[in-house]
Amino acid sequence: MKNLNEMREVYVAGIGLTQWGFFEQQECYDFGSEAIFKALADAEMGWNDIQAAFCGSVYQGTASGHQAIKEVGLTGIPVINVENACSSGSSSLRLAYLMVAAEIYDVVLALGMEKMPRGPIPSTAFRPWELASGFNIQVGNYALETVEYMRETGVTEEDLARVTVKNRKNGAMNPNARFQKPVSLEDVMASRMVAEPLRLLHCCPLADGAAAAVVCSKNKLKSLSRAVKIAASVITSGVYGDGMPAAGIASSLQFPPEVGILELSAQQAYQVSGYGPEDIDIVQGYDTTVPSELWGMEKLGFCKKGEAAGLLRDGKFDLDGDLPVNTDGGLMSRGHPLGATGLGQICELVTQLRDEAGARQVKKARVGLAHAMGAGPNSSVTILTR
Amino acid sequence: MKNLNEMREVYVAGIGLTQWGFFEQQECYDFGSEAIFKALADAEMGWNDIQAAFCGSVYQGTASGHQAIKEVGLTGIPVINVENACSSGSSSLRLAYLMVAAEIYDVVLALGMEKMPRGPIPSTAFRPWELASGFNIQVGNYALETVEYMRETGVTEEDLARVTVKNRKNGAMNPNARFQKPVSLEDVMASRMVAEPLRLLHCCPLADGAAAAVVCSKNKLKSLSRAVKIAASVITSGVYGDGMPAAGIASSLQFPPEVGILELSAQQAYQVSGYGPEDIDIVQGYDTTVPSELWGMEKLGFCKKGEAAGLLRDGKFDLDGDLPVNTDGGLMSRGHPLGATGLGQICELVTQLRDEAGARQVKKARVGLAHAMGAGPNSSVTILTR
Amino acid sequence: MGESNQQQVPLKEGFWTSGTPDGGPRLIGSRCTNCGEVYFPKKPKGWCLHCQQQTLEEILLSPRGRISAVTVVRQPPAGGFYHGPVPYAYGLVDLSDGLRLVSQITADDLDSIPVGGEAELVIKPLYQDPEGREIMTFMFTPVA
Amino acid sequence: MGESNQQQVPLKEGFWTSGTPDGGPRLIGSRCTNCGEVYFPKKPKGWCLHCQQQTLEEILLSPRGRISAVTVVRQPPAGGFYHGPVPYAYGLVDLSDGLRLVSQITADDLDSIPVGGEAELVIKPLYQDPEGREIMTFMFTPVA
Ligand SMILES: [Zn+2]
Ligand SMILES: [Zn+2]
Repeated sequence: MKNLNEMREVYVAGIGLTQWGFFEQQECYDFGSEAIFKALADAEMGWNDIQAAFCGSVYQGTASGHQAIKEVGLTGIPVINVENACSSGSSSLRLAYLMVAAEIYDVVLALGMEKMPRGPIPSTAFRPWELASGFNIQVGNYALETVEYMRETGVTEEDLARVTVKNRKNGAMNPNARFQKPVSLEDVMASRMVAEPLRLLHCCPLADGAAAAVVCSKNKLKSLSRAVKIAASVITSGVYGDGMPAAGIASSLQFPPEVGILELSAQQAYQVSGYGPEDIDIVQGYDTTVPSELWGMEKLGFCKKGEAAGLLRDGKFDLDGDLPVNTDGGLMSRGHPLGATGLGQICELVTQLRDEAGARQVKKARVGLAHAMGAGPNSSVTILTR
Repeated sequence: MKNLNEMREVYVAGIGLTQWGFFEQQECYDFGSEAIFKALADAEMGWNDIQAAFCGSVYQGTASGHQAIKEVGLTGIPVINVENACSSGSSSLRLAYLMVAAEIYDVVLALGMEKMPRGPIPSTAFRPWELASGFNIQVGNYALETVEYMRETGVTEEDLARVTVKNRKNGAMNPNARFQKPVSLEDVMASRMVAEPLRLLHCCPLADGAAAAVVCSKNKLKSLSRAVKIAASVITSGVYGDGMPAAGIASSLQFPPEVGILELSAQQAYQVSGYGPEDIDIVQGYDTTVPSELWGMEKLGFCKKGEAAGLLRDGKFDLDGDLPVNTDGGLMSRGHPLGATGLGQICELVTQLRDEAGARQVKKARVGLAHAMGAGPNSSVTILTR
Repeated sequence: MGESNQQQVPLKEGFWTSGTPDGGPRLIGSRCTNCGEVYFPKKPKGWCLHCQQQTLEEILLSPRGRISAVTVVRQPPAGGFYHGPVPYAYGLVDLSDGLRLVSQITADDLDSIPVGGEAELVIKPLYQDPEGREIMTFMFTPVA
Repeated sequence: MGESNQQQVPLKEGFWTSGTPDGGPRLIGSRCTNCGEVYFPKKPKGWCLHCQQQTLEEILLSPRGRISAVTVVRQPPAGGFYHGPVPYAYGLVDLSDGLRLVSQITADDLDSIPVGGEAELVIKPLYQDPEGREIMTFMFTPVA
C-alpha cells in the first residue's frame, strides 16, 4: 500500500448544483443531467473530457447514473452506480478522487442525485424483524442517541433548537435550498414532537435534487485559480462495539471500541491531509437531526464532548464566527436528497473556498471539511483546500 | 493516465460461491455473508486481512453490502455498494482490481449478491413512459434484437435451442446451479412462447445467490499455485448510435457507431491484457437469453458475425470442444441473481483455471474470459489467467 | 379526439400533435441543425447527444415508416408498470426522417404483422386508468 | 400462551422460549466461549464478531434489565414495515449478561417510563395480521 499523499494531487475543477425541493414533474435523471451540465460548464469542459463516472443514489433503481448520463453523452466510458445511504455522494467523490490520484484516469465525474420518496425516509438497512418492530432510523434511533447524549452532556432541548435556528438563518441566503425562511427558537420549540426529545424542526426535511463535481489532475485544469484541491476523502464503515443508531446497533457493554466510526473517519482524513481540526476554517456538518451536528463537531475533534452547545451559544459556529458550520443552511435548510447530500456539501465548500458564496460568504476560508454519515453504518469525511 | 499493465499484478486469492436457487427463508445478507466466509477460507485469510469491500447488488435497498458484512466483521473499512445491473458483480471486481493494481489497498473483497424479486425482472432503467408502453427488457427488447439477428445471419430457432441444450448439459454437472437437469432440443422447442421468437427455455431463470472473491497483490497470497491473475477487468457504458435492447434504445440510422458497446469492452480487455481471442481457452458468456450468447461470441471476436451457430453445431463450444462456453451451465442453468452473476462467472473461471472443476473440468485451460452486460447499458469483460 | 364519450388523456404530454382536417396526428421530435440527427421524443434541453451541441430544433416526424422488426409479447412485463393488453406487439419502425423508433404495433392479427412493410402512426387507447379515463398513446399500424 | 382464543404467531421464530410453570419466557442469545461477548438475537452461524472465531454457544438471556434510554415515537415509521400501535416506546435495555439491546418498552403510561429503572421481559401482541392472527413479540416493561 502506498500513502495517498504520495500520489498525485487531485482537484475539483467544476461543480454543479440544482435547485433542491420537491419537483413532481421531474425525474431523477432530469436533476442528475442538469447537475452534470452545470459542472461541465463550471469546469470549462465537455462531456468528451470525462473518462469515467461514479453516480451516487439510493432509491432510483437500476442503472440510475446511466439514465442521467444518457441525457448528456454516450461515449462508452465506465459508469458505476454507487449506493452508500447518506454518504452516496461522498462515496462517488472518493472513488473519483482515488482514480485520479492513482493516475488510472485524469478527469472523472462524481454525481449524486435523488428523487426522494415522500414522508420520512424508509430504510432497508435493518433486519426485517427490526423494521417490523419499529426500530427505525428516522427518527426513533436518533432520538435514543439524543437521549443518551443529553444525559451525558447536559445539552438541553433549547440547545438543539439553536442549531436549527443557525442553519435556517444561513439557508435563507442560499438560493438552492429547499427552505429559505429563518425560524425562531420559539418556532422550533413549538413544533410537534416526533420522537422524544426530537421535534419536527429538529429533523431535516427531505428534498429532490442533484450535485456533481468534475474531478481531475492538475494538468487538466482549465483554471488553476478557481480549482480546489481534495486534501482527503475518506469513508469508514461500522466499528465493533460502537453504538450506531443509524444502523439500529446498540453499543457493546463489554467491548466498547477505542475509536468509533465517526472518529475513525476523522482521524484518517486528518492523517492523509496533514491538517488537524485547528486548521479547518469552515465545516459542512451532518445535521440530519440537529443533535448530530453537535456531537459530530465533538467527534470530529473541534471541541471536547459536551462543549459544542456552549460554543454554538457563543456564536463560534455562526457565519461570522471562528468556525462557521453549515454555511449553506445544512440539511435543515437544503433538505436531504440522500444520494446528493454528500456532493451538495462539497459544492458549498468549493463555493466558499473560491470566495463565490455571495451573501453567505465567510471570511478567509482556506481549508474546509464536510462530514456525512448514514445507514450501514458509514461515515465520510472530505477535506478541501484552496 | 498510466496504462494498467504498468501497474502491479493483481490476483484472485480466494472465491466463495453459494448454492443458487430460491430460498424463501433466507435473506440476501445470509447468502452474502456465506460467500464471504467461503472466499476468506479459500484464500486462507481472515476478515481482518480485508482492507476495503465493494458489494454489488441491484434490488437490495440501502447499505446491502454492510448488511452482509455485519455478519462477518466490523473493522471500519470502506464498504461501497455498487449497482450496475447484470454487471454489478463484475463492477465490484473491477473496482477491487483497480484498488490493488494502483497500490491503494493490498487485499480487497469483491462481493455480488441478490435475493431476486419473483417473476421476470422488473427494471427501472427505462423512462416511465417506456415502461408504461411495455418496452421492457425481459424479454421483449431481447426478442427484437433476436429478430434482427436471425434475419441478418440465418440463425434458426433450433440453433437458439442448441445453446440451451449445451448449457443445461453443463449445468447438470454443477452442484451450485439452480437447474441441474439436462433438457432436450424438443423440450426447448415445445416450451411456451414468451415473445417471438423467444420461448421460455430460451430465457434464463432467476435465482437467489451470492459470489465473492478476495483480490490481492502477489505478496499477500497464501498460495501462489492456486492463485489466478486478473489480466483485464473492463466495463463500458452506452456508445452513441448503438442499438441497445437492454436499455430500450434503437440504433441510429444516420450515425451507427464504429465500435459498439460490447466490442468496445472486448477491445479494451484484449488491449490491457495483451491477449487476443485466439489466446482464450474458456469463456463464460452472457446467455441471459440464448441468442445473446451467440452474438456475444461473435462480438467478442471469437468468430465472424453469423458463424457462432455453426460452430456451436460443430461442438466447438462444448465442454470437450476447442473453446468451451459456459462450462458451469451459464445463466440458463445457474439462474440469474443479478448482482451476483458477474462474480459467479469469475468463480467458475477460477475453478476451471485451477483445475478444480471436477466432472465439468475442461482440458488445459490457462486463459479464461467472462462477459456480462445489462441495463444502462453496460458491458463487462474480465480476463483471468493462471 | 375519437368517438367515445370517455375522457382521453395522453400517456405523456408533448409526444404528438392532434390530427387536423388537413392531416392526422404527428409525433413531435427534435432535429439537429448541425449534424442532422433526429430524436424522439423531443429533447427538452435541446442538446444533441451526437454532436454534443445545443443545436436541436423541434420537428414533426413523418407519420409513416417501415417496420424493421416486430415481436409479440405474450406475458405481462414485470414490475407492474404496464397496464395495456397482453399479448401486444411492438417493434422497430424506421421513419424517412432518418430515425428508428420503438413503438407498439397495432393490428387486427398480431401474428401476421409484415416485417419490412409500411406502417402509419395512430393514436389509440392503451388502457383505462382507475378513474375511468382512457390513456392514449402512439402506435404504428401496418398499411396496405 | 395467553388467554385469548386467537392464534398467536411469533414475529420471528427462535427469539425466545415460552414460559414454564417455573418461570417466564427467556430471550435466546449467543455467548462467546472465548471472549465472553453476548449477542441477541442468537447468531445462527456461531461466529463471534468480536474475536473473529466460531466460538458462540446458545444461551438464555436474563429476563430482567435496566432501561438506559427510551423514546416515544409519535408517528408511524416510514416504509410500511411496522404495523404496531403508534405512539410506541422503545429504548435500550442493559441486561446483567453484559448485553445492551434495543426493545420496545410497554407501559400503561408511555410518557413516564423511568430511565435507569428495572424492566422485565414480556411477550406481547404487536399487531394483528390480515388473517386475524396475533403477531407476538418480546418487549420489556418497567417493574417497581
Ligand atoms: Zn447534432
Ligand atoms: Zn468472542
